Amino acid sequence: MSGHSEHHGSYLERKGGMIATIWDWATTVDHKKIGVMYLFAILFMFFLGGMAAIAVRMELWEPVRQAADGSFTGQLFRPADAVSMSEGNNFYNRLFTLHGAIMVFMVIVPSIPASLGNFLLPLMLGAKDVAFPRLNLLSWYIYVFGSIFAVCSIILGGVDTGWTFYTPYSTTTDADHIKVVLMVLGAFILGFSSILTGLNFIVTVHKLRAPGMGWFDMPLFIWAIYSSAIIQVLATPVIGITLLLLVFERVFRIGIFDPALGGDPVLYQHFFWFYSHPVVYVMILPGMGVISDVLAVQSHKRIFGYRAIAFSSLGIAAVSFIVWGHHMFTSMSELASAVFSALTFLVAIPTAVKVFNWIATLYKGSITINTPMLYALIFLFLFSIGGLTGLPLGTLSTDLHLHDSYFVVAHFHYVMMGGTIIALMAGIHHWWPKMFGRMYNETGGMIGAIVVFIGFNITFLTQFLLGTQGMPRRYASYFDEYTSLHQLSTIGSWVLLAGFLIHLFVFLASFASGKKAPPNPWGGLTLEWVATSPPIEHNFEHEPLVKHGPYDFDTVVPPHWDPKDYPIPEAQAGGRPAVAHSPDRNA
Amino acid sequence: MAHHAPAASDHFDETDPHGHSKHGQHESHVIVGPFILRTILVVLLLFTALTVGIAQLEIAIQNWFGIYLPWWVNVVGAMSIATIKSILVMAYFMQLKYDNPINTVAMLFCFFALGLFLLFTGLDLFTRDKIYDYKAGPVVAGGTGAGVVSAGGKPIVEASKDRFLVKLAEPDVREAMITVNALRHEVHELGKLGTDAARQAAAVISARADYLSDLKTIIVKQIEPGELARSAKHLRDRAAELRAGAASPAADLLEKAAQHVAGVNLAEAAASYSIDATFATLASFAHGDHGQHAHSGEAASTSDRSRPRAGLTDALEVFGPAAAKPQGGH
Amino acid sequence: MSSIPSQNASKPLWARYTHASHFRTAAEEFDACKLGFWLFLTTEVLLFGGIFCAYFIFRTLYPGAWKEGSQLLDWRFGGLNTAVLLISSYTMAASIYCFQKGYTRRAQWNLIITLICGAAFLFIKLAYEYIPKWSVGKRPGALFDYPFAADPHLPLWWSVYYSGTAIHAAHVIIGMVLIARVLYRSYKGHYGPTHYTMVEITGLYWHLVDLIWIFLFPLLYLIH
Amino acid sequence: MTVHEHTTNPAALTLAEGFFHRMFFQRAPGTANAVATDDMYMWLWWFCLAWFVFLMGLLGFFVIRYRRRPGKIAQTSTSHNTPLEIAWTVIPTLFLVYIFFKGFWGYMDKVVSPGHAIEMNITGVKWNWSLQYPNGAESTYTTRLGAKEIPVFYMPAETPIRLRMISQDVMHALWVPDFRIKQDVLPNRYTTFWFQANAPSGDKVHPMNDLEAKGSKAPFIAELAGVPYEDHIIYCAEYCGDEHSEMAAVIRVVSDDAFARWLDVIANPTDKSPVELGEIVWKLKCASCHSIDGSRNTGPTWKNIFNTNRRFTDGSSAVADEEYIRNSILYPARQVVEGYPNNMPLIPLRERQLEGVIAFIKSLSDDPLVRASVLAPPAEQKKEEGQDAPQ
Repeated sequence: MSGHSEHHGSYLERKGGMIATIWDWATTVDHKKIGVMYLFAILFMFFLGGMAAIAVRMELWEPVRQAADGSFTGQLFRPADAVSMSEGNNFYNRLFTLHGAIMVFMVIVPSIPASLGNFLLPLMLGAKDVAFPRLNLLSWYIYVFGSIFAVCSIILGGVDTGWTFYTPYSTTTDADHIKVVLMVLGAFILGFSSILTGLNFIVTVHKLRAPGMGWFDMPLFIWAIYSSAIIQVLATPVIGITLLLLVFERVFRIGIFDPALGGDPVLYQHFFWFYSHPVVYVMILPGMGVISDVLAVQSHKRIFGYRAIAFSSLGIAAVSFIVWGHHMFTSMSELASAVFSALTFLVAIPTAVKVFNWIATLYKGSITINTPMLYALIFLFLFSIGGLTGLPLGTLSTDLHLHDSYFVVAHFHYVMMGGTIIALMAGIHHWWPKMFGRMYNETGGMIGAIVVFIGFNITFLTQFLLGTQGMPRRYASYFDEYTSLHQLSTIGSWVLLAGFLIHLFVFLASFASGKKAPPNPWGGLTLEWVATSPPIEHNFEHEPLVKHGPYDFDTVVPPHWDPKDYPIPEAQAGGRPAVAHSPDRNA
Repeated sequence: MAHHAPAASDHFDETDPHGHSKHGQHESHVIVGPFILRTILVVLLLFTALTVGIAQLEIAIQNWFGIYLPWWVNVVGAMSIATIKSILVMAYFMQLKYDNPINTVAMLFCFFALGLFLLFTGLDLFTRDKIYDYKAGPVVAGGTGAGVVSAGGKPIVEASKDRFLVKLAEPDVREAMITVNALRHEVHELGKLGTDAARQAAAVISARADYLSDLKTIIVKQIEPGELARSAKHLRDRAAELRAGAASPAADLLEKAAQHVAGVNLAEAAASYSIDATFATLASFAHGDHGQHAHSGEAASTSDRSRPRAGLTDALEVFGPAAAKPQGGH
Repeated sequence: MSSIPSQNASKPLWARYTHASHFRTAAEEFDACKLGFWLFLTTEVLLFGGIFCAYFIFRTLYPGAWKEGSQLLDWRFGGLNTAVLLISSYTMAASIYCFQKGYTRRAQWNLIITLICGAAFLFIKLAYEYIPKWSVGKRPGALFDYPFAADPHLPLWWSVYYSGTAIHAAHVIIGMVLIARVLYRSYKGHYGPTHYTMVEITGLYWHLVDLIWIFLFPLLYLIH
Repeated sequence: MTVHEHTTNPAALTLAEGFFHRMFFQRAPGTANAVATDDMYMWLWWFCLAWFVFLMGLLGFFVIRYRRRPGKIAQTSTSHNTPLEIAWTVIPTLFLVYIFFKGFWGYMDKVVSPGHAIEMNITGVKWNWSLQYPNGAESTYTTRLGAKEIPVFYMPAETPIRLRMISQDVMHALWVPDFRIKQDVLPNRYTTFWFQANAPSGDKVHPMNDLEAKGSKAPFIAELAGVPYEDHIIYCAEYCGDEHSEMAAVIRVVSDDAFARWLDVIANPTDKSPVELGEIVWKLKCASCHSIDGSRNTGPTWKNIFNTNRRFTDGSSAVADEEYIRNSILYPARQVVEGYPNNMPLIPLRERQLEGVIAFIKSLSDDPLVRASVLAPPAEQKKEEGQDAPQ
């Protein structure tokens, strides 16, 4: 191993002119650049999906019903030539499908692992790159390719199947095949991106940990990414075959899922949820990892119950494979429903353990309130609601009422958005200085976070009530009695949008005129804070040597910090290494 | 046994400058020798023969002794042999035995996940009848056919039978079948002559008969309008060739065959070769009348192992042996 | 990798190979590649898991159709294909052995035989199974048009048969492309006793194709 | 069957319970099982609320108490505490076991009907529900939802009813929010849905029909006049396409003996002309896709199509005569009219209903001769507005 790198510039340094720079980024195998490209692609897709969500909420502003004279009012996005109710509804149906498919396949599944994970995993492990850098670039291009498929389907008019593509509706709707097939193939291709990323991460964690880093010296973010990568590898191929069979079904009508040909539509649901339930944990586990790291660093406190959190990540990953049936309590056999309900409750245990540990971590800490920490606290608040409202959904007798209602919609938005997206926001702010070498405006960030928090709760708390009161999901029109709650929810969606626009502005301002970031602005102990901000091309000048745990705040002074400014507790300091190993400082 | 990396090192000593300094590279490499590989191949082939043998044996004892083994004997037997074979492939061909154990762990996790998938999916689908038995079975066996254009609202198997019966009733299909039967008769006559020319002529007619009687010609594509004329011309040409070679009896028969194909004397041919019986048999098979008693109610039951295909083959033999050829693929 | 010492220029490519710079040693790289590929193989197994699951469910629900369906297949072609794939698996493994020992020529011949076996498998599948069956109407789902079916669920059997074997055949084709690539690169001198990672990876893929067939064969042809 | 004996007297609820119950459910539960479900839900609500307040209180307290202050540093504390961690793993587990069993028992009550339940058949089709009573009669009553007529299913109170459900095309789900239960309706096999509705508690009384006011003979309506009733809405809860949100129906609970009397009458409907019958069939089964006023919908309009030339997607064409209409209903996928999707479900109609539909389509023709062929008989046979259920 030669051990030298040609130059020591930051990875963001431009290589020649515009064309050369674009070519450099397009062909890069640097995990940091790939991570950043993912981040921007995902944020763009988040914007698209978010716009669809805003449109969905606008559409639901009024309880559109066709009036007795055949005309109908209030349907905002009705095509100009639509003459019937069903054409107007069809537009709404394509809209929510668009929102769901984009948000699930193109935003939330890749969000944290592909962007933050790609950027941070080798840095945190003290490695130069992921195990297979070219494969990493390939998965990025597969992601782009799959997204293009899906976007093509949208341009051609969109699909109205819902993101779940339930048969036989998805195989019989929409007389020309191409749109559904394109969307399904897009999801199929995106699955490969997910598989390859997960596989890359597992191998990296196994093979490329820095010397001295045992399994229990890894940051909890790595544990979470590792657990979710296992799910990605084991569950995604099943959606692959499911979607492939769906395409066969659609094109050749092979009939495995089609009751008209002797197949079984509920079998499709099993196939689909065998992937799509575990993937919920692909979405949330990395978010939990981000929160573990942010909470510990921002409260300068050793995390409580490191091993419990690490093992609960693995536990959630394991249990996630045997609870998919709770999406089908209304279509399964009674015995299977009972078994799946019991297993579903199992998943609550490791999740609860994590929440308890996080709260215990704050105890006796020194808690900095800044944007990432605020987002972490918001995560705890929203995720707790999301988790607790899972109880009535997992309970069989109440689920029969709440299933496929707005209660479910609210529940999974609290988990997926209140969990994953909020954690992504926490992570972006936490590692923003590391990624781009610039600080952002803290006040602006905090205001944005608070607006998002308020908007989110207005939007989705109302939907719990809509659900229990009997409002089914995926309805283009509804009874008057739900109008006020729907309108409140729509107003909330605007507040939510405003919050994200504030963040957009803060980020742009940071690029334009942000202060230069120090290597370790928050005082973290993990290895990414050893590197410069932004890191150099091969991450570290010298291969780091790990001598302490990731959260030993009470015995170790964080790298790049002056020990004078950071006294460590007397009781623990005696005889222990007082300075983190930081090769570039020691060298 | 196959761990002879150090021995291998002196082979490439001169080509690898790091041969001694970087032994670490070869520690994880394992060389599995040809003897082991060949042994495994032979064992695998033997197991393949064994699994086929067991399946055939089971059918044989059913046919000869009327002994019906429970269904799981067949399944468990075949699957355990397949499992053993796959373990051998993974352990030796894929070198899992010598590899980093983490690879084995990955594979075990995968099989575990697959097991969960099958188990819990089955848990639902096989227990639908636990409370109300009518929840278990399909409403229309074979599917409702709703929305399937070709089925017109019928189960797809029923629709296919309907189409076949309609097709059987079509005049040109009927004509082709009569022709084929007549041709078979000519082949039989030619066989009696015993000359080389007759054998040659018989081969020509047989080939045409095979072509025309091919089930796919009847079932799948309509007989093209020019097809019979082309066949007749072909036969006439061959007859002319034979006549030039002065083999008139065979040439006469060829000429007669050509007439059959061209549609002359078809009514006579139909009468003499009991073609209506053939139609009746085929139609009854398409209707499933013959299948009925073989599958009466409980096709699933282990006590019912008679093979529906045997009866069908009988029916097609009336029609012509070539007709049975394409189906079953042998 | 970028800077090859000039004194090595006379040596074959495989002897000049150095591992990628983010790995510490070539052994680590080899190990990582293998682990990565085994993980990929798990995804392949689970991909076929969907087909196996459909088989398992429908066989249990409609045993009559499965029995009839398996009788419509000829075990002789299935068995022949099994043997062909097993032999190709052996030649693939033997080729790795030859590369390890430096018998490049023999290794290349083994790869060629493997390719031929793959092609033979596809030929038998296509010429003796797919085409004759398809043309008499033994087709999946709505395309089904075989009038002599006894069990109403027979089209489902053909759906499982065609989707399973077609996806498997697609894997055979991908495997053949990989082998051809390895063969081409071996003529360029890329593989030898100290570096044959790609051969081994390709071999693993090919064995997986074999592995899947080892299960598909009894499931489709023998179990009745 | 173990239906929990609950008292549903709202006065027995505390103020807070009443407030939250109303906030969550708005409408009172319509069956004893629904009462049990509400109890379960409210129990979970208090349980979750307690946990949430406890956790967030702790969180807020820690954030404020241990916020960063100049000169202050984090205090040392243990990295873990095994007894504590075991405790907070085991205690929630015990709660979860309890919740599971409570939910499971409630579920079994909701899905297993008593043996003596009356069985009725429900059919879901894009985008309509239809019901067949045990005596073979079909409910022909509708009510208005916007411009759409949705069916009204009369049901006896305090009698266990088991609905045997099947779909004609894609998956639907039957949800009666007032009964707090839903069940998927599948195309390939039967599912069940059972309930035992409470007696009508409100002061809503079945009105006299306006037909009766006109002095028309409508004995089947008269059977229900003045009878108290309670309406429960049926939704489709499994996404099924364009008019998913319009796929509703009403369960109208009336007293046991009023239902029995009414059922006897509708099993032997008085003679209707084919046109009238056709219009009923249209309202119940066809109106969601086919208009009768010439406007375009999911399917072609019926206005003035009789004896016109129809072009199909395969390029062929045919004249829309009796035979064509008949075949289009019996084999919907065979000939698909150009410009329309091939998604018409197979709607099982009896021979008389088929004739009715054909007659009704003829009556919509502009050609006076065609109209006359079905509307020829004297004036009392002419089309009437009498099929609407009273509002």
